[in-house]
Amino acid sequence: MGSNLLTLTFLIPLAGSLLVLLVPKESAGRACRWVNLLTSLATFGATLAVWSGWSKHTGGGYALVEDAAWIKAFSIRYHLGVDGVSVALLLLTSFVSLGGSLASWNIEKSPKGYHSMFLLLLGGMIGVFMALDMFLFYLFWEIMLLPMYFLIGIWGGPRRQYAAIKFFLYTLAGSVLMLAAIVLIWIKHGTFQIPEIVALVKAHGGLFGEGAEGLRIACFIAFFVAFAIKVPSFPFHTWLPDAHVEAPTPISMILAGVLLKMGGYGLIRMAYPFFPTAAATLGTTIVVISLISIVYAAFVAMAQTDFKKLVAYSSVSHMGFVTLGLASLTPEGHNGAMYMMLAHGTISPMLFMIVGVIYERAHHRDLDRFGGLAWAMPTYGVLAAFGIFASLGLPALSGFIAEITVFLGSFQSFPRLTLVATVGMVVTAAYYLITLQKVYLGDTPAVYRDKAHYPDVSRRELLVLVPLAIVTLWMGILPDGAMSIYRGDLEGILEGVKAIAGKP
Amino acid sequence: MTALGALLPSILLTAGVLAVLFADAAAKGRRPLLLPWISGTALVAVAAVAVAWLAGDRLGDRVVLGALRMDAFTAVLTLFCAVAGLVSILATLVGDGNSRPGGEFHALVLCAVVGMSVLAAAVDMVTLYLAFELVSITGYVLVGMRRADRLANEAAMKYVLFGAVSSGLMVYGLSLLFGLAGGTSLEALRAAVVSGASSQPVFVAAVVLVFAGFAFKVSAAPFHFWAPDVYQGAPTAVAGFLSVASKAAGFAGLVRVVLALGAQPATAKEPIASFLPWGSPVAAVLAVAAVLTMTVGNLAACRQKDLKRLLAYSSIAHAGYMLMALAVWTPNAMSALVFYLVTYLFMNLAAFLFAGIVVRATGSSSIDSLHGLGFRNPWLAAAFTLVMLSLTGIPPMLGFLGKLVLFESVLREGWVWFAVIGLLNGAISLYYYALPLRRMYLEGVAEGAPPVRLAPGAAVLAAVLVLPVVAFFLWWSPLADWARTVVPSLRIGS
Amino acid sequence: MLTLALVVVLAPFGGFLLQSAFGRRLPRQGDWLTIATIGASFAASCALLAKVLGGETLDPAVVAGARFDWLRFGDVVWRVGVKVDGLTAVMLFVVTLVAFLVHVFSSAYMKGDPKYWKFFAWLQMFSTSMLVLVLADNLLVLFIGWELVGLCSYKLIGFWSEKAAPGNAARKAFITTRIGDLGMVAALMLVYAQTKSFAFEDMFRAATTGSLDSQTCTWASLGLLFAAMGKSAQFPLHVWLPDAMEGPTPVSALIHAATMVAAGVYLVGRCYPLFTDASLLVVAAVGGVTAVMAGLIALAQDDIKKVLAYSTVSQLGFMFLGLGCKAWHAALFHLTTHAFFKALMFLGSGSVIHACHHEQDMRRMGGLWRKMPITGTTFFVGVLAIAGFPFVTAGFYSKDAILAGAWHMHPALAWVGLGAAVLTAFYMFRLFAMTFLGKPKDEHVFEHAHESPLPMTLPLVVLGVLSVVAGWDLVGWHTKLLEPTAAAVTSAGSVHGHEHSEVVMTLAIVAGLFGLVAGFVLFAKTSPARVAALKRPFAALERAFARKFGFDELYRELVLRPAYTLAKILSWADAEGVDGAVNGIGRTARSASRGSGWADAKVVDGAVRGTGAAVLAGGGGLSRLQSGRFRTYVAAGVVVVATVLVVLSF
Amino acid sequence: MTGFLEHIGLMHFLTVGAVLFCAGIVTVLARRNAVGVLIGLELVLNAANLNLVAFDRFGPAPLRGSVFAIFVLAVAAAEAAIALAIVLNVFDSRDEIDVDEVSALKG
Repeated sequence: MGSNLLTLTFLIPLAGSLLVLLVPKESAGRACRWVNLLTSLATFGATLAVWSGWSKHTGGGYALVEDAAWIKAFSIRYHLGVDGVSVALLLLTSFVSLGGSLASWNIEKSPKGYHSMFLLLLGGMIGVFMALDMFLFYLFWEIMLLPMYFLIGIWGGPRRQYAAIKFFLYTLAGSVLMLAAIVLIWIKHGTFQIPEIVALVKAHGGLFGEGAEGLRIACFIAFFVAFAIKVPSFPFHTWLPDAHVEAPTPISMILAGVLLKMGGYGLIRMAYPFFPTAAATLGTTIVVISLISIVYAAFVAMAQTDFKKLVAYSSVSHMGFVTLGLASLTPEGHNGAMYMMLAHGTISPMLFMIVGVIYERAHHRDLDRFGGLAWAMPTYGVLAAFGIFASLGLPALSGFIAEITVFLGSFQSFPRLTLVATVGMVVTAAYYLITLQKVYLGDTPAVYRDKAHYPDVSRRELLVLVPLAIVTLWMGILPDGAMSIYRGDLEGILEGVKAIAGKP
Repeated sequence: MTALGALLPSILLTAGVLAVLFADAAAKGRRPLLLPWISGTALVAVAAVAVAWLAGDRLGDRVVLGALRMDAFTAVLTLFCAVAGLVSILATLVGDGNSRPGGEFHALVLCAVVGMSVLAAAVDMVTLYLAFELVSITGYVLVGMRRADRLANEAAMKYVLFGAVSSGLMVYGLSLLFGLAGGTSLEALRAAVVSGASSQPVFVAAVVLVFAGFAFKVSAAPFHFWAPDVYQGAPTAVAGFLSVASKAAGFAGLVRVVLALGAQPATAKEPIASFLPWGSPVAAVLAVAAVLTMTVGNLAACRQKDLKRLLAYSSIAHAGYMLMALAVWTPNAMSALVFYLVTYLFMNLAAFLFAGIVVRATGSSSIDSLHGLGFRNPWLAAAFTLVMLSLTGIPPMLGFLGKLVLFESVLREGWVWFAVIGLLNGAISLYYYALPLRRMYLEGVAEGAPPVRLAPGAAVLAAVLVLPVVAFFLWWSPLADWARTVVPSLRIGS
Repeated sequence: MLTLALVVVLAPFGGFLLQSAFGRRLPRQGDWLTIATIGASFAASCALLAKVLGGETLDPAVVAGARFDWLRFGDVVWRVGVKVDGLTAVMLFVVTLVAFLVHVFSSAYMKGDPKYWKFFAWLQMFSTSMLVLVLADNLLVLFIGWELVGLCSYKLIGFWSEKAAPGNAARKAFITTRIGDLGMVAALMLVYAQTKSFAFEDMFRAATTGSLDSQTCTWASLGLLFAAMGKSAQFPLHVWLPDAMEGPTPVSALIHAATMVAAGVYLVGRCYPLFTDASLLVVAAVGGVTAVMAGLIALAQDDIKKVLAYSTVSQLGFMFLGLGCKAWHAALFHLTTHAFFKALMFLGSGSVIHACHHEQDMRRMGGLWRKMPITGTTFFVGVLAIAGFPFVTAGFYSKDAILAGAWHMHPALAWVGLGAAVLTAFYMFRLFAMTFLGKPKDEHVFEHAHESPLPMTLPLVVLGVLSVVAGWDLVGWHTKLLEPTAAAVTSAGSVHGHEHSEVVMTLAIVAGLFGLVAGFVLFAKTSPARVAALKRPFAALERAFARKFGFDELYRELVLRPAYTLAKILSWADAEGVDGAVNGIGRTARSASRGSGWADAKVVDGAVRGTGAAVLAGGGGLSRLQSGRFRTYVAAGVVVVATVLVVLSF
Repeated sequence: MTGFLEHIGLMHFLTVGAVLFCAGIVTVLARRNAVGVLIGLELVLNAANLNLVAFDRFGPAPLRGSVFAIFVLAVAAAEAAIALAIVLNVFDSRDEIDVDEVSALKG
């Protein structure tokens, strides 16, 4: 189609990342911030252009496709394209990164390195959502790891090295399994292109021919593990609390807002469509894993004393809904899972920013040492309450829509198991309200009263928090707006999977 | 391809050796600057000859003088060893240890390259053994070069004793094979194996003993013990040379022998997901050795505190990956092995070069000496990071492509579990490759730490080595296609 | 019709937005603005009432614009709309009236509070969410209103959350109702799985035509009941209501008398077709038990607001009893009348507390009638109404209808009802006597007391009149409003409208009078000393009642403590466990290789705790082999070669 | 028993070779002195030579085995020289060449 808008979209951040390095040393601090902000803005603009380009694209399949041979020996192609699902996630990525770049305004420690890594990360993330060649997808997936390692490792908290290497190792081990599966598919079918493979699956009712159900399940598990680490689901989640607690606030925002969604996106785009029969057979196991993630993580969150760790565990709990929704193979389930990704993608950055605001002032995150902040910093109190109730799943906010749709969807396939998940709602309400009361209500210790050290939210912080709040509210009251972007394509994918998986 | 043509590289190198020795003698004690130039030109000439062989198709895959098989494989490896020798000499100039070594150093390096190119071409047991020993002996002396250094002496002693014992085992194995084959040429051996010689029990013993020799050379488990001590004791540039050139020559010899011993390729019986590929005893031994080497290399490396020992274990681990290709032993796997060797050349030499520079700058080879390098010399640190990540196999660096080609060939044979073990080993290796990263970046920089200066020569050499590690990714397909041309010349599977 | 309904909802919502945005800066902190908006909403609901009385109803399917597509999934469309029928009209009228009166009352009661404007903002939001709940035409929007009402009650109960007690009470309320809401979610899922729609008419059509099998209906209805029990503080989930009295009194009046707690009854009433006989029995049982239990507990309370709170729980038990006995019309009728006189009494108690300088303990009041005549008289009317003083008060008619229904269903249930009625009359009169009659017990409180200003007494008078008039079917509102919805809602004509069985009526009159007289005799006439003597034999019982049958302690032991310990264990397990499992293997392997003296703390710290530790342990074992001694190297090599030889030769 | 010694065949040479080989390996492992190890090594190499010459004598190939043996001898000599030189170096710097003592490099 000739338009290379997609290449432009992911090149802007990469170019920005290089540009930041060229900024003269002495004025490094201020200049990098502006370059970062402008590049993030440009990227946001580009994603909007992609959105409009996509909406004008009629006919099925992917829009704004760019396809050129790249490595002939392995029939790898430079193949980019977007459909509803990718557009929604691209918008989320650039929106959250815009907030992130604003939040990283006063990073003092070698700002040039920070902002260039930040933009490299942004470029990697955007690339992942638009790659249609599995090799290219894997490439972007890995490119994104390196800056994340440095961002957590250099600018993080006290135990940052441990958290950084743990993050890198977990994701790399997962992605190595995925690589094996990708290469196996290439060997058996000679192509890396996602659309072609999906067509193959549709034609032959499954990859690897007749007798290879064992291999299909093995490959599905390889894909699932790689993405479950990213989601993160229960057994593979232990890296998230460490990574979040040690990462600086803006990086936590992006880690929670976008990186976790790549797991979900991978499941939607590759794991389920490639191995529908395996997904059906493993359905119950995946649902059990999701249930454990939801309820287990909620209980663990209740016992946390570090505010950020609590929000991290609540992320694990909320992302459990994504795998639950996908495993149900129902329209409501899939739409709900995707909606939870968008909802959680806006609410969790807001929560992490809220934790960041108080951490910047109090330099500690111990829940028991806070108290009555709502009276000391009124606007901050209101925003924090809004964020907490949004994450709680209060109606008229996006969290509720996502949870209800996932429940309705998964109830149709796994009635009894879904009832167990509803317990998670109560436990979530419990630990969030306990936190709200410990930190924001009750009497205000003297230390938090003096305005000099504890000013209310600054204009910059508001500029990050308010747009996120508005989106959460808009997605809560008029969900069809956000859902219409990805609904068509998502249900197309689901039909394909169900047709072969033989689900009723 | 006349006999003289075939021996051209050896002749050039020998001439180089003589020239170097004369120049050194004539200079009467003053180390003339001329020496590196002489050895350099000799090596470049050999490289040119090898490229000429590759470019034109004058090789003709004929056996010359009954002992040397002139084919693309030999040409590639001669080129490989010549480049490795050249880089090692240059690395010594900038690295730690005696930066302006005497004539013997250059002579020995040139002799080693002769041995390697002959070993790559050897299709006769005698030539094979002679070349093998030539490479080993020059190696022993190179390691023990600095007579005053206690550690170098100890390293050399261990190296010579361990090497001698292993080559003893090998030659005993070869003698048994000679008995079976009735002749010293590998062709005769192949004929004997095809006609059922492999069923006799003594054949298995012979094979294992021969592999012991080669296992020592490529530092595969269980004969890898010498590597960490020797690499730590030896000057870094020499360690680099050993880890790349002698290992490549070892693999070349191993390919020739496996060609003869494992007559029928070790295709797995049932097509998919077979775990133990007991195609033939040869494949079995290689497969077990590969997994053992990989795991030993990776596990032990995680606990290292010395940079050179870490690189030693990493080269052991990489030997394990290469052994995987040998164990699968299909034409595709052979070209994957050659491709992996090339990527391994650039990565490892760069890694040892940086190690040498750091040891020279900070005086100690422990990883802690890298503290805050990221802030003291950003470019060096960045290059070092890229090489480390390439060794782990992170895209878009060259190491990833090597691994991809390698595992693709393994998966193609359906050895899924074998490939998964290899891939997971690769992932674990991130832990110890990230150790230097941690010291350089994650711990911030102590105040007043002196910036690390980089000599201009070292910078150029580093750039030459690092550039391909990153840039090759863009012109990757020509390299992949070229690797595939090497295979037919090996006449495998005939 | 549609515009009126929209005005009813959007007026307070607009008020909320304006008040929360500009409230602080408006003159008198914007209380007039909020009173105006709730007034407009009240006027609109009166107009609606008139229209409905005139026979018009707003059926979303028919009226254009009354419904719009909210969400689509594949071929399923979620439609959201507004529905007005007899039941809605009544509820709208009650909610807006009480809300309006509470707004007026609070303008005086809350004067001087630092967050005065914030109080009115949340009152407005509360009214909006209650109206959304009532006007919803499908279960999902009802659930949304339901949860928003929960949020506003959290905010209002926890209005003075600088102090710990209100904060805890608010949290307790929200979480207990949230537990109840699980039932609602379960019901939603059950129904949606079959009908793929939430609209009431689709659900009821499926229920009646049998496409929803009776088993699902029973479970769904029990889920709805569970949610209603949470919101209306019925028996097992009632623990949060007494604590909710921490909130300001107008809040208790609005939320815990008329609106929020009534939402549970409204839910069961609205979704009546879903209820099968089995689930109706459960409703009746829960209602009956709660009525009696709450009555007993109210008997032993000394805080004026706690008594009223328990009396509300008891009266709601009554309504559930009515619903359970298929006396749908009676229950809803009682709901409306109860709203009036309970709101009256709460506001009355508010004016008393306000007068006695925020003193809530009845034992220190007494003889206030002389000092506060208007509050006193209106309060007395309320007491008579709730006790069901025959023929005059509305309470009599509605309670009698329920008892009739119960009698018709099963005499035992009627006797339970009568017992509760006696208790109600008895403790209400006890409350009245201790506060308004007899000698003042505390001089300081007494001479400080004074009649409340007009904005506080006016609502009392209005409610007083209503709690009398509401019973007389003045404008035939029973017949016009409740009957048609009753017929539409209940399936087989099991509901017998208004017929009186003489026996029940007499029994009800006797019960009511007996309670009042006993209360009068015991508390107004006899001296406190004799009363104490009389009570001594029941001391143990009284203590049990006072501690609410120990439910709070029960829950703390059964639910809260295990939850926290489980959380602690899981959190430890997560930090240690999932990492620790692998880490454990690492530790055991490492201790195995203790010989090499290798494991120094620094290396362990530096390592990646999980997989890393195991890897290191492996490395540790290997490093012992790398001992630097030449002979170990060769020995290892030779040993391996030997073993391979042996293995391969077999 | 006499039959065994009647006519000395290939097997006899091979058994002697094998015995020599095992003796060599044992010496390498047992000796703590570096020179002792080298002696053991010579035994191993000579065992190989014995095999080669034996096969040459009884095998069809014309004298190839002996040529191989001569080369092995030459290499063995070179190797021994280099080894002794290195051991000498170690002796200079440590005053002892006990194989187990020389273990500074480890871990």
